[in-house]
This record gives sequence, C-alpha cells and structure tokens, in this order.
Amino acid sequence: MKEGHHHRKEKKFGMVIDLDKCTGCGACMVACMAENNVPFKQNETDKLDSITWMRVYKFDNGKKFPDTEVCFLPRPCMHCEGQSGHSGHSPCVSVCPATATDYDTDSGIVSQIYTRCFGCRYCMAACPYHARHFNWWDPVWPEGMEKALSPNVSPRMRGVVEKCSFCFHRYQLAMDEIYAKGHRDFDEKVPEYQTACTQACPTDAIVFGDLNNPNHEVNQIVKPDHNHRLTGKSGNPKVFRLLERLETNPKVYYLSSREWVRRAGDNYQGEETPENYKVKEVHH
Amino acid sequence: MDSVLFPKGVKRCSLPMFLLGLIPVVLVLLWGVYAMLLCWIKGLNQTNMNDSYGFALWIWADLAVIAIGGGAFFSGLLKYVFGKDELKNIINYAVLIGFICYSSALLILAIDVGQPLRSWFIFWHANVHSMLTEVAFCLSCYFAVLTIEYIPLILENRKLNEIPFIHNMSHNMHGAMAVFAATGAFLSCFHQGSLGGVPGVLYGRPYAYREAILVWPWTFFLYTWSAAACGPCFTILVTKMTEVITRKKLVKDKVIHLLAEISGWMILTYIIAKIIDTIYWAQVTAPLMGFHWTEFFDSARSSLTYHGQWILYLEIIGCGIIPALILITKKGRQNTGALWFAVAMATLGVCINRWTMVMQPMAMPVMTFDSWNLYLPSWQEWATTILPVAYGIILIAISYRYLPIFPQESELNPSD
Amino acid sequence: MFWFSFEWIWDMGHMVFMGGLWYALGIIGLGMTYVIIKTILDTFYPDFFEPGPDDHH
Amino acid sequence: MKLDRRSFIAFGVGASAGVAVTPIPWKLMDDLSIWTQNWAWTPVPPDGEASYETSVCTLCPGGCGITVRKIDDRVVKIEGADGNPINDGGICVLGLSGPQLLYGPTRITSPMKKIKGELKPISWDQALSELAKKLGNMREDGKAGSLACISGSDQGTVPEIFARFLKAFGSQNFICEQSSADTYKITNQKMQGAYAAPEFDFANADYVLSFGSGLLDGWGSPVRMFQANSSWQNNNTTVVQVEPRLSNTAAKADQWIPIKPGSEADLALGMAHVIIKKSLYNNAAISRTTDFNAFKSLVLGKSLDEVQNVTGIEKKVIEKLAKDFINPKKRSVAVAGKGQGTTPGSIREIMAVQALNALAGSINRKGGVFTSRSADYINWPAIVMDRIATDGIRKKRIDEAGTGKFLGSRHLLNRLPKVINAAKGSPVEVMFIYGANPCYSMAGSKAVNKAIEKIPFVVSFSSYLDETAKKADLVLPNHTNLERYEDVYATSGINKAVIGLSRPVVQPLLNTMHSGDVIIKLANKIGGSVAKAFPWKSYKACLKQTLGNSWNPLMKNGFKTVVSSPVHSGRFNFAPLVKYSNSVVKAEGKGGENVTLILKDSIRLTNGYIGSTPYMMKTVSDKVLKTDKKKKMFYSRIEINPDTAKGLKLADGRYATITTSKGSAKVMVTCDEGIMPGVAALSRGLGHTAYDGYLKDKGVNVNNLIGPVEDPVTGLDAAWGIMAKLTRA
Repeated sequence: MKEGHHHRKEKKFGMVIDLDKCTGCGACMVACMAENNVPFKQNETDKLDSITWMRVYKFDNGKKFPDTEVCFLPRPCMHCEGQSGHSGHSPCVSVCPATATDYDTDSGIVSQIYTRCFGCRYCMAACPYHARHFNWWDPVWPEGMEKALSPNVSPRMRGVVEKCSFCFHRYQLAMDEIYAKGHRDFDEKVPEYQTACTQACPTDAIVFGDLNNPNHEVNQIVKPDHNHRLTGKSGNPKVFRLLERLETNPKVYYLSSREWVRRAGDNYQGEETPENYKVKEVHH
Repeated sequence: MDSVLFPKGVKRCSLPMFLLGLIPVVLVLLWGVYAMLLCWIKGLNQTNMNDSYGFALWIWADLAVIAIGGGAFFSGLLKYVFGKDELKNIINYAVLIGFICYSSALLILAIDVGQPLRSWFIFWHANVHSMLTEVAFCLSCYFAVLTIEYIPLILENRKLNEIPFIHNMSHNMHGAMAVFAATGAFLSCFHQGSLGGVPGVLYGRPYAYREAILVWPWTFFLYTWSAAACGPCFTILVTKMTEVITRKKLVKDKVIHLLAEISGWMILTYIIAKIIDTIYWAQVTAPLMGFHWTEFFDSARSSLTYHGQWILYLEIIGCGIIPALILITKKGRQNTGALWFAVAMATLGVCINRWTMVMQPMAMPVMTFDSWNLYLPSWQEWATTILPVAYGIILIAISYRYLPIFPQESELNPSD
Repeated sequence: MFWFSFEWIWDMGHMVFMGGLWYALGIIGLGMTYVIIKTILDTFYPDFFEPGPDDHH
Repeated sequence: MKLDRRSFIAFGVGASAGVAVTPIPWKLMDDLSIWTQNWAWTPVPPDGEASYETSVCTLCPGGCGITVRKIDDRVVKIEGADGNPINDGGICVLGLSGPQLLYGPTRITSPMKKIKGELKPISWDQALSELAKKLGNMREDGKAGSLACISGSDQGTVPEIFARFLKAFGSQNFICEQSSADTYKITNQKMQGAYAAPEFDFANADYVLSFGSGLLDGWGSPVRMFQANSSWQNNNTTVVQVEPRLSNTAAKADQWIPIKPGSEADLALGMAHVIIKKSLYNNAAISRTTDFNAFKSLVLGKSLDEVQNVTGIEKKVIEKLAKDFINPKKRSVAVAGKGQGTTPGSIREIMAVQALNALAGSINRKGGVFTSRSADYINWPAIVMDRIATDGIRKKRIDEAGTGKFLGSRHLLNRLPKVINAAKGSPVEVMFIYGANPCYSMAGSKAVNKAIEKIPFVVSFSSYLDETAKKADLVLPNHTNLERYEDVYATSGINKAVIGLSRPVVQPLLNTMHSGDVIIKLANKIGGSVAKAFPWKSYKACLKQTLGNSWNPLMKNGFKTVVSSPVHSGRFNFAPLVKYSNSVVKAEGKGGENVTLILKDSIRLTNGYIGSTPYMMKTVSDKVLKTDKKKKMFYSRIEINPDTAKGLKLADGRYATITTSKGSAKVMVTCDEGIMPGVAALSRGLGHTAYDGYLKDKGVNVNNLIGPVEDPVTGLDAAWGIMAKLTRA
C-alpha cells in the first residue's frame, strides 16, 4: 500500500550470502522458524511438505570419491523483481489471482497476505526456487508450546501459502522506531533492520541491506548493474544469482570463490559459462 | 411409470431398469463425494500433492475437461456464427457435455483450493495480470452461458413445456440464443486461451514457458485451437458411446462427418502449429534459459520413464497427426472403426497435452541441484477426479431419458 | 473487482480486463432480463405486443 | 390462477429484492470472510510488552551469550548476544530452540516417585524427606560409599555441589561424563606435566590440521568455531581435514584427506617420520623437549610404505602434508578428537598429534595449542568430614578411576556398566543422575540400561522425561536453562576464558526446583557434618558468594572475561608416546564383517543430555532420516559410497540391515561419494525411545550398535567405530 512517505527513497532490500563462509549449520533455518512462527510436524522427513522459509541446500560437484566437494546454499525467498521492464512482475506476484502476494515497490519485498490467499498454489507452480510452501495441515503446536509464538507474525491457517518475507515485520518495527525518533528514513549508519537469519548466522555469511544504498556493504559486495540486460546483475565476478537466466531478477545474491559452485547457480549448455552465455533479445 | 415425461415419439427403458443401471454409477459418485468431503474437512493433506507439486492431477483434470468440453463452444460458434445449421442436431448434446465438463471443472477447483470458502476473493481482490483470474472470470461467465443454453432443454421436457410460462421462457431463450452463444464463444475462446496462459506465463518454469504475443503466450492460442479441434471429437466420441449404450442411432452420419471433417482440419492445423511451437521452444526458448530440450524429460535411464520423451511423440504423432489424417480423409472418417480411433486419440491427445503442461513443469528440476519429482495421486485425488465422470453419466442419462437432446432420434428410430 | 476496492488502479489492464468482464456480465444479465421480462409479458399479458384475439399460436 | 401465479412471482421478485437491500446478505458475506480468515483452532499469539533479557545458554558447554526476547512473561525468541566474547551475536540451532525446551510437553512437571512401576507425582517435601531418610539410613549402615552420582559435567558450581555432597556424605563416586578434552588432560599431564585442557589458538593459526575433529560439526564451543571458520576464510588460513567422510568440516576445509578410520595416529607418526627424516622440525622447540631421540627412532622405524598401507593415504600425500604442516613461515596447529569430541578417544592418537605440534613448535605458542588454566573461582571452605564420611571415602571408586591401572584417569563412566553388571549385587545403592542421560547417550546402551536397572534406587534430576528419567525411582526435576541461575566457565578458543552467568528470564513454570537447592536442602535434612558442608541458604546465595565481586558485572553483562595466562607446564616429553606406541585401539569385530561403521556428528542433532528440539528435527536432512512410503516408520539412513553399495547389491533408498556384535538395526541406504569405500556412517542423536512424537522412535540410536572400547592406557572409551555387516533387508 502506498502511504505517501514521499521523502523516502525507494529501497531495494537484498541479501548476499557468502557460500565460502556458510557451514550448513542450519541456524538461519531455525532462527527463521522461531521468528516467524513456522509450524512443525512430527514427521518432517518429507522435505517436499516441510515448511522451511529458509532452507539450506547441500549439493556436490558431481565428482567421484575422493574428488567430491560439497556446497551449502541457504535459500530464502529470492524476492524477485521479475522480468526487467516490469518492476514487481515477479513470477509469483504476477500470477496470484487474488492479489494475495504483492511486490512492495518501496522496499522491494514480496509480501504474502495469508488471510487473502485462498490456496490455489499457482504461485508455487510459478516459483522455480521452491521458496513457497503450502499449509497442507492445520498448524498444531504441542500443548504449551504456543506460548513461544511471537505476536509479530500471525500463524498461518491450513490451506494457504506462506514464504519468507525478509522479516517484513521487522522492517515495519524499524520504520515505526524511525518515525518515533522523528526521522524520516533509515539512517545509513544505523542498520536497525535485519532479517532473523542474518542476525543469527554464526559465520556472518549473510549480509542484508538496501541494494540501492551505495554505502551499504551489500551494495559494495554485489555492485548491482541496473543497466545490464539482466537487471541487477552483479558486477562482482564471484557473485551470482540462482537461475539468473530465467530473468526472475532475484534480490538474493550468492558469493563463492569456487567456479563449480557459481556454475551450479544456473543452467548452462556446452561451452557456456557464467561469464559468457547467450541472453534473450530485448523486447518489450 | 414416468413415460409421460419422455420426449415425444421415443422409446425408453422401464424406470426400475433405468435406476438399476444407475446404481454402480451412483456408488462411484458416492465414493467421489466421500473423498471430496475428506478433502474439505481434513484438508489437502489427503492428496499426494506437495510443495513441488502444487499443481497436479486436479489442475490437469480441470484443463482437460475444459478442453474436451470445448465441443460446446466450437459447435456453437459454427452453428450460430458461421451458420452451419446442420449442427443443430448435435448441438444440444454438445451443450450438455460442455455443461457437465464446466460444472465438473468448477467442482474440482472448489476441492483443489486450500480455502474454498475464500474462492470469491478471486473476484473480489482480482489481480488482472493473473491468467487464473482471466480463467475464473471467463469460466464462470461461460458457465453461466452454458447454463442458459442448457435451461431451454430442460424447459422443453414434455411435461414442463405444457406450462405456458415455461413454454414461453424456452421459446424466448431460443430466440436470444444466438447472442448468448456468440458471447459464450467469445468468452470460451478467451478462457481456453487463458488456461493455456496459465502454464505459458510461468517464466520460472522453463518447460511451460512460451514467448508471448502482447500479453498472451503462445500456449494461449494453442490451447484455444486445440480445444476447438479436439472438443468436437469428444462430443462425437460421447455421442458414439451413447449410441452404443442406447443401441440406437441418435445423430445422422452426415452431421457426425461434417463435424469430424471440420475437427480433422482443425487438428491438422493445430498440430502443425504445435510442431512449430515445439521446435521453437526446443531450439530457441530452452537454450536461452540454459536448457537443452532433452533435459525437459526424465530420460536418464530410458525414454520410457514416468516423465520420459515418449509422451511428446505420443502427443504429436499418435494423437495429433494420425487422427488428423484420418478425419480429413473421407474414407477415414466414414470408416466407423477409424472414426472411433481418431476421435478417441484426438481426445487423448488434448488430455496428454494438458497433462504434460501441468505435470512436466512441476516434476522437472530447474535449479541445478534439484532432482526429478515423482508424484502419484492419492486415492482421494482419483476419486474426486472420477466423481465428475459419474456425475456426468448420471446427468446424461437423466437428460437423455427426459429431454429432447437428439432432435433426429425419433426420425432415426421410428417407433413401431 | 470494484473500483472502490483498494487494489483497484485506473490503468489499462484494469480497464480492459474489467471492462471485458462487466461487458460480458452485462450481455448475459441484460439478455436474461430481456428473456424473463418478455416471458412474463408473453405469458401474463399476451396482448402486450400484438393486441388481437388471434395472437395465440 | 393467473392472478395467483402473478402475485406469486411478484412476491418472489419482491422478496429477493427486499432481502438484497437489507444488510443480511452483506453481513453474512462479511461473517464468512472473517470466519474463513480466522479459524478458531489456529492460535493467535497475544500481544504484550516486548522486552529483552541477557543470559547465557547452558544447553551445551559452549557458553554462548543469549538475548531473550519476551512478550510480557512469555519467551518468544532467543538470539545470540551481541558483543559476547564467545559468540558475538551468533547462535546455533539448539540455542535458538530454547523456548521449545522451556514450553515443550516433555518436561517433567513435578517431583515423581516410581510406584508399582509407574512414575507418580509427589510433593517436594515428601520426595526430599524420603530421600534424606534413605540416605541417612545408608550412612548409618556404613554404606555411604555406595552412593554414586553421574554428572554431565564437572565444571561450575552445580556439579561442584554434587561432588561436595558426595564427599561430605562419604562417597568417592562422583563420576563425570568424559570427552576428548579429558584424554588431552591426561596427555598433557604425561607429556607436559600439567593436567590441563588444551586451548587451541585457532584465531591466530595459519594452518589447521584436524584429525577428524568436527570443528564445524559442533566441536568445542560450536558458534565460536563457526566464527573461527569465517576468520580462516578471511585470513587465508589453510584448513586440512583428515577424516573418512566428507563431514561439514571437511567440506569447508581447503583439503579433505580421506583416511582409513582408526589410523589417525599412524598418519601423525608417518608425518613425523617425514619431518624428522628431512630435519624439518623446529630446532629451537625440539631442543626444549625430552626423549626426542627415542621418538625419532620410533617414527623412523616405521616406513612410509607401512603408513600408506595402514592409513590408505598415498606416500606423496603424506609427504606433502608433512611439509605443509611444518612450514616454518606458518603457525601450524594440529588437533585430534573425533567428531564433536564427546568420545574421549585413544591417548596414542592424541599423543601422536601433540607430538606433531611439538615438532612444529606449536606447543604453548601463539597460533598453537596451550595448556589452559581451569576455573579457579570456586573456593569453598574445606569439608569437615565425620567418621562415616572418612570411612566411606576410603572405599575405592566403583569405576576404578585414579587407581592402579588407571592412575591417570579421574572418571571412567564408560566402565561403570561393566562393573555393575559383573558384580553380584549392585555396588551402587543409590545413584544420582544430573545433567546426563546415560541410558541414551552412552555407547553400549544395552549394558548401560541393564546396569541402571540393576541399581536399587536411581534419582534423576532431569528436567525432561528422557530415557534415564523414565527408569528412575525418583525424579527431582531441575529448572530449565531459562528458569535458573548457573555459572558457565567456557574456554572459548581465543586464548581467554569467559565466565558466564545464566539466569532466570522467566519464573519457573512448573513445580521444579533448582538441583543446587535440592542438594542443599537434602544435606540439611541429613544434618550433621553433611549439612555443615553446605552453609548457604540457597543455591543463589552460594553462587553469589562464590562469584564475589564478579556478581555485579555478571548480572549486568551476562559474562566476564578472565584473561588467563596458560598454566605453567614442563618440558615436552616424547617418552610417554614411545611407551604407548603400541596401544592401538582397534574396532571391535568377530570377523566376517563387510564394513567399518563410524559415527557422524552433526550440529543439527544433539546426542547428549538435551534432546533435539522439533525445530532441529525439521532441519535434519532426508539423507539422514527418512520414513517409509506410508510415512509410518522412521529409518536412519546409513551413508555408504556408491561403490560399496554396488558391491553389497544395495542402492540409494534401499533398506539394509546393519549388524554388529552389539546389535542390529534396519536402516535405509544413502549413497554418497563423500565417504570412503568400505566405510559406513550413521548419525548420532537419533533413535530416542523417550520424549514425544517429535523425537521418539525416529531411526536408530547408534549406541545400540557400538560398545565402549577401553583405551589400554587411560581406560576411557576410545571406540571410534565398529566392524559391521551390512546386508540387504
């Protein structure tokens, strides 16, 4: 919703995750669950019906013992900006029939309105990152454990889709605080707004902030190129995005010093490399 | 017992016989209703769908029944807009089949969504950029049209028609039918198309994604075309099946052959377009997304896997080119066996097309570290998908028994 | 769906799309209204359109 | 007729229009919309005043600072405390799920007593009186020495209170769980003359060589280690992991060297061979050692070919590794102790690795390994023992630690089941179990359970109804970590020690009591010299007095850094290693086995006293735990190399039976290129038989399959694996 804070600069919150540092400890996953009242079941071994807004993938370089190498890759929602030229034309946002998921142009966050979602799951079909999860079951907390639920995020009911919100409630709390202090916008020096996973990560592998802010670390690492055919493509040769070639234009970036890891971020044919591949013609 | 309700000049079996015949169908229906209630009360955990397979059997069933229900709009279009008056002898049945298909689709959708009570949000909070919104709008509008087209048939029941109000109503509805049918054809073109748009716009899913013209991806046009082409085949197929079951000729061959020929040419042109689309998709669209088209199929072990390449060949050749060639040749369509085969394969073809467009994109790994997903529907999913079939049979049986569906029936089966 | 709901924007998409919807609903609605009114008149006021004793078929 | 029909229709139309203009349909629609958005059974967390409290996590020995977010009096979130010298804002999966432990349904709600085989709630008064009476009688009967206590730790005031109680009571049998740090302590005692834990200066090291230590799998202070890894990445520190499988630590290392399990010491000695043969060692450091020549002839006596055979590592790799490690331009450090270090391990292995550190001059040097000072803030007055106590204390320890063969060892918990099961009657009359769940977490569960069952009276102090508490005759539930005071002494890997203060952030929710208070009350009830040993009104008073001046800063910040100089240690002596060079610990086996079963540790699963939380279970990979197709039975997945699988006619996802001399289990196969052929790995931390549906009956407890193997020198458990037979199921 546009509330008319016209003095505020448009922000584009994004994340860069250093895969060299990530040890796959899973703290980001649990921090996210605890922060966002993510429900849990007695059987979570089927990862295809396990609600994990943040999921740490583990994959290898496909080589045989002993040349095998492994990479851990935390996957939140990518908060895709969508095909270039359509700000907010994210794969999921564009397909939701009931406007239950929305692209906030002020923050670049893809939100999910649980009370409006009627569970058609079209957005899940649209998302190639499996970042969206459906509440196949009623959320049930063991007796007493619902005391640990945070009032900042409403628990979701059965039959709706949920996903990572970049801890949007924290953004709102931070903004409230900023207004309460009489400021109009984020002070660049005060990074009040962090996601729970960023905060919890014991390796400091996650850097979260405004990609539009040249003074922020996230911008300095990513060096997003907004004039590139693939909007926001990183100018840092070690930085890549998942499935960049699909033009989903994610705001979650990954950093790795290993070539095979960067290559695993997208699909390439034959001679193609992450540095050199065909892109689509510009047409609008 | 109930013979006063029968259409004029036709013979029907006795009521007990009729009811007896319906028993197995009703049992299947009840099984489906039970599964449906399970899904509503206990939730969608009753299915084998999962977060990777958010769209599955039901969405396929929706797409498929609407495609094969396309006979209603296309024959309506031919009759009311292009003036193929002969089709009036099959249009009633086409409308009935369409009505069944569309109501089934709506029912399945109502089971498929996680919060059925909120379904109206699709209208209330409509996102005009979503293909599903377009589908919902056109679908419900067209369903209204089909209902309007079906109502006069009911009103024409011998007994009902004796009531002047109903008689007049039926008469007036017939009078206005061309307007409704034209609107319906327009709506139908759109929603068949937007159903094609549903997978076609998924640019995160390389299998489904197609380049677009204006806002509509290629699949938009292919779906409309294929529904127009194969829908009448299903109408013919069901007509033929009805003839077998009732052991009566109900529609003149001339009518069937006319529809079959039009269908044949439609299928031929469609399949050419589909082949061009497939080649473009494999050679241009896929490589730009980083894929080789063979990666779209799970052919790691053999091409005969659940998601293997065989399905593509079956769809295009077995269920496209072959039926088209049969139907466009006079000899082919006039041979009963060949006609049966062709309309059955064409129907199967459009169902396979919808199947691959729903299942393959969900099953296929897009991220390099993903893997193929195998999904087999749960019995609840099967039961609720078969439910409409049972419902359709019942509705057809009742309609056939009491309503003048086939104008040529009495002529073709002169009562002794 | 309605211009007073908050997600409504007066843009091309909404105008074309919703225009199409309301247009179709309009035809269906008006058509059925016409049919019903005509039927009522035909049935209960048979003389409304063509007064005369020979109206009945 | 006509009129009637007309009016009927008019009525119908009118009524419809009438209803439509009334608010009824709109109201119904509104109700429907609200109802569909708020189902009564979906909880709505009440809002309230948000506040934060600082404390220290005691769920593992790591000692991380935590910030607890509260809404009114509810704990809703735990975060890492910024600025804490150990974790500086970082946190792990277990610490994060503290609220689930606090509010979880597996907590024990009140003291309980076993009546007719079932635990029934009783009052604290009754529980303490009955226990005091029982203990009093024991003393009178001269059986004071047959009281024993198993404790998860011997660090901090609470374990000290237990130890003190036993001593004042007249028993030597305070038996603590042991880890690789204890083997290190014995090593340091023997090689450097100081019974001191090792302190690795990872932050300043340029080259880290780990012999299977799961540095990033929950070893040491886990969060601290994750941060160390980031600093390694930033500083270009080389990390080499020697391990049979590609653990998370190996995955993050610069180099992974697969090794035949159990041959780590041989690799270290082989490296020493290369270093000594080429005289690459640090001369200055070696000149300050004892018995270097004996060591020299020991390692040179074994050819590199032999080492290659034993370890499965090529000679040239060993040579390169040795040269990289000994590079004088780099500060190298080698570390041993497998996985999380929860198994004490072979002393030969740790000595051999320490010898490598000595060759590199890394002992007590920046970027190397120090002998760290143990906590010295607990200074309580000496106990005045009465006759009964002095008599009791003369009885020898049940586990025979510190005597005879095991002179150097202080606790040998692993020997306890064997001793109890072998004895005619139980040598233990009453057993206290504090901060431990031996029935689950000790190797050789069958024998452990048998021994615990044999003990006439078991008292559990557990907060949770775990495997051991279920077997107890009396349960005296402790407060959980968020409800109690406790001091935490952590040596954090940055060459300084940190005292942390864990304190209640919520009022105790249930009818539980701080175990410190329980012991103090118990002592008072017993009276006499036992009571006099506990002059404090309460545990809190005891803690406050113990911490003295530190109390206020601790209450303010939650932690206090103690800059401690390393303890003085003597010349490094190679002689013990030479002496024990044949004390190889082999995997148990009867012959005919086809794989070596090893255990894998993961930060996402606990394997000790605290059970994994629902959130943690959710993070467990489907490559580790999986259900059958019907989603009923849970199977641990056994990790094997695809080549191994092929040889055994197994495949990924197939069921198999793993059989060892200790037991057998049905498992599901995971094929992974990241494990040596011939080796099979199972995760620890699964297969609980207690707790609730989120943890119970999920996979196999590896402790059922593996037994303790006594190290010939220390007597501590040195089992690193077991020979097993893997067949199709």
